[in-house]
Amino acid sequence: MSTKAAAETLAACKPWTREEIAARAARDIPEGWYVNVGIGIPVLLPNYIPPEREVIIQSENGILGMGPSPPDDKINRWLINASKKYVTLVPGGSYVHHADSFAMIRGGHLDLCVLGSFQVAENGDFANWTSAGDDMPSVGGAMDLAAGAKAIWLLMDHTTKNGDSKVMRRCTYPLTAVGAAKRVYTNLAVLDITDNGFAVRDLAPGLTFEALQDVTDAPLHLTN
Amino acid sequence: MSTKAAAETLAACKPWTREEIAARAARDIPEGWYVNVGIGIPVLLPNYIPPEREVIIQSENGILGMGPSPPDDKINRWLINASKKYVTLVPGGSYVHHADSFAMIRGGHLDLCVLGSFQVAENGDFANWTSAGDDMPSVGGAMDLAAGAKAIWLLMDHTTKNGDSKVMRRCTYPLTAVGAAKRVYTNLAVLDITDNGFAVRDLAPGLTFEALQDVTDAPLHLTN
Amino acid sequence: MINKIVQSMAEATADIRDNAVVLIGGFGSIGQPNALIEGLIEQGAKDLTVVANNAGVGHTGLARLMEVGRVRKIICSYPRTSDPVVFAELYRAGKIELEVMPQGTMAERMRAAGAGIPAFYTPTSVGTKLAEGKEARDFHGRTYVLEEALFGDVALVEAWQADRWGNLTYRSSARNFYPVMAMAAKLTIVQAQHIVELGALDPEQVATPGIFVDRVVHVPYGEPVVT
Amino acid sequence: MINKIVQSMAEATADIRDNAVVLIGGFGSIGQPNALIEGLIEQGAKDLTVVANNAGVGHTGLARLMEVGRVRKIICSYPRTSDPVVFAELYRAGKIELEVMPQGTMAERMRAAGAGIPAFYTPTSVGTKLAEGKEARDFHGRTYVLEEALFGDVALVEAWQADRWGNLTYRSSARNFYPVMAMAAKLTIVQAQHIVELGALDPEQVATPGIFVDRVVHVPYGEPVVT
Repeated sequence: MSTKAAAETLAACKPWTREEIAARAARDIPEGWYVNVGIGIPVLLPNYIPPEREVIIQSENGILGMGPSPPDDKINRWLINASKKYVTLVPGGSYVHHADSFAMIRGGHLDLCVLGSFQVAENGDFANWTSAGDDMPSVGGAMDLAAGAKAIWLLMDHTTKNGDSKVMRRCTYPLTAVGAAKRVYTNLAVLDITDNGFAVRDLAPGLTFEALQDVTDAPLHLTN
Repeated sequence: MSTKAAAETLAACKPWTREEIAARAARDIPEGWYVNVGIGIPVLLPNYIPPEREVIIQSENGILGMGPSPPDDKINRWLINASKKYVTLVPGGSYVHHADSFAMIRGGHLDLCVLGSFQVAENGDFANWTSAGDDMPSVGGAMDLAAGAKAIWLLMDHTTKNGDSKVMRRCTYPLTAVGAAKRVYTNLAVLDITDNGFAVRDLAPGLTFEALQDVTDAPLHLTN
Repeated sequence: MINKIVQSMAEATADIRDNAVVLIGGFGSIGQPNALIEGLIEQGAKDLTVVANNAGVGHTGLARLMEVGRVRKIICSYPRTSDPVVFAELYRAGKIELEVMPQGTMAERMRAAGAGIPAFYTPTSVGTKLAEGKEARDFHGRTYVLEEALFGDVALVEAWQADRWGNLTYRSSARNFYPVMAMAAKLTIVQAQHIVELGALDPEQVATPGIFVDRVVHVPYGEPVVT
Repeated sequence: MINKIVQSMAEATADIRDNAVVLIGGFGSIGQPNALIEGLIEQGAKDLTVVANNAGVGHTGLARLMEVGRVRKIICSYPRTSDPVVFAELYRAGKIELEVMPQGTMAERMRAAGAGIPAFYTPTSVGTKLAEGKEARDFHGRTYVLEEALFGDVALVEAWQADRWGNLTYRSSARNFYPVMAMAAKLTIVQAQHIVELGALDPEQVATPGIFVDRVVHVPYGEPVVT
């Protein structure tokens, strides 16, 4: 892997945008799931859930049934999401305090948590809270979500700006959780994490399996 | 101690009735205290708190700010106390669920819990949930209350129907809690539990210290 | 569209298996899910372990479930209620097991189950018969016992209002164990006095959010009768 | 008559001592008890340990408390907010200590403190840097770490409505940590937008019962500004 290889791979295909990654993941969420979305690309996800499909979004600061951003003239100034942005509550939504909110999370009641990540490994480990040189590590609710949700999906770029793979044999950054991630949506591919490691579910338009492997640290497999 | 001694002592004085025991204890509760009252004599206590004195009664089934029994035509059929009797909620009262109710109790937020008891010992141990031959031991919330409230007062008869002392050197029944009781109101006396054991605060009308000692298993002291 | 409201008691009680741990709320006669219990009797599951505060009153509800022989064991804080005749008879005949547990410990163990806490320490019962055999440990000079999470396979809930997402409110002291039982069970089944439109419940006042609820059946039985 | 409502900020913040552990709720800019923090600055207590989700934003509230040199240590889940300039500067200059803790663990540790639970096990952080040095234990085949109760000497609370018994409601996501912080502190001080008559709050909707509240001061500051 190198900056050059990565650049060539990216040039040869049409990588998904952040919005397309979020939309791709949103499409895979069944009706009725309770889902927490983290900061980064995941925060875009609720915008892409088909309006006829009811998916209930949780925000760890005590909101169950979070709706989209309000128009400027309809802001409730006491209602923000985990990214500190104004949001709305959908009909059927409710408020709880922080300990009850994390009881939902830790207690395994969320069907899914969608997080951003710095790195993910073929054993499901992932690292999204602090890098080696970070002097102000900020974990927020990521470790609770990672330990508690029934499934963790990661939405992230496939490589760093330098072309280094973020899809690894083993994470090099401090872990958020051990063996927790189940699926990864990157700008280049959709990967399942199986007992045999990463299995490719989908490729960005124009991308080949081999070109994806060229920019990926971990060995990739084809889905059966 | 014997049935005869007890009978003589009781005949020589004017023992307090259950209502008088409850009233005597009620008089000693300062304004602003949060108080749980158990089944038995304690359930009478709220009736004797002076109306101008605000004392907030908790019931472990999720009521904070419990009021007296309602008149027959004003019963809320969803509102009962721990003794399963209809009660009311006072203005300023509120409802919580059982885990939150026992969080109040176990977390040390109640100033006082007033319980009935089979036996109490000079080290503050007491036994109020099951006797030796009881095949259906029923603890309810007594152990949580005993472990959690800032103070435990016991309202009880001084002797059994057979004249045996219930105010003991050591309890013989299975304990509810170790060293928890702080004060005892019986039909014969008011006793503080101190580092030196029972100290007599008050005697029933006509009763002497010596006559009380005659029907009491534990050694008694005079208060300073 | 998410719709947790089912139209029959058979749908409501489907999938409850023999040997299930069934959490049944209510305190005294208030908030007893008697219609669901009747449904469970009809459904037929047996060898049940029931977690409830009391061991049934009279011959209805939980008492009836025991009377028809479906309960192998009861875990409760206070079996000795005003009229536990069914339980007392079965228990003295050796036909039902009893485990007595402090009421607050019972509530907290279910809250722990729902909150992903496998075990916690509590001061309740230290130095008593009920702490015998339990692991004890000191923190900051006081002794506590270890208690594990108490899970249910099923919770039977009686609520005041419910919507199609399973959001619930309760009424007065009928709230009791329900919010924690709904969290602690794999399958939470609700009988509700009132079914309301989605959005009709005040979001500040939902006592059990729908995330903890699987099925709701409309049972407008009216007022409870204290027995 | 019980009356927890005090008439001045000086009364509200009396008795807060140097070295106190101060619990400050709010999440982002929502529900920050900024008037109480100003009162605390005026009051003068120093060498404080603050427990809060974030490490202050801009130059107001908690950031201001740090800026004037009253905070020795901050325990939080997410110091890296949009504008943690005050904290960042102090921290990089070695003038303030930082302890980072998972958000749910922080909330649960305070709930435990309020609920008389000295310690509990949690799956959060197992196998990570934040579990280093923590006691680990397996239950039913999964590993958990032991976390102890987190007590406060003082909690500073921002509420929507309050009555003279200290019953509180919050508004939308401004509820956040407050109900557990109010339970976890020895002294709970509230600034409330609205003071209402006793009995005016719906008993089904009180989010913090007055038993957890010591003092209330009326601060009708209007709407929060997100920074």
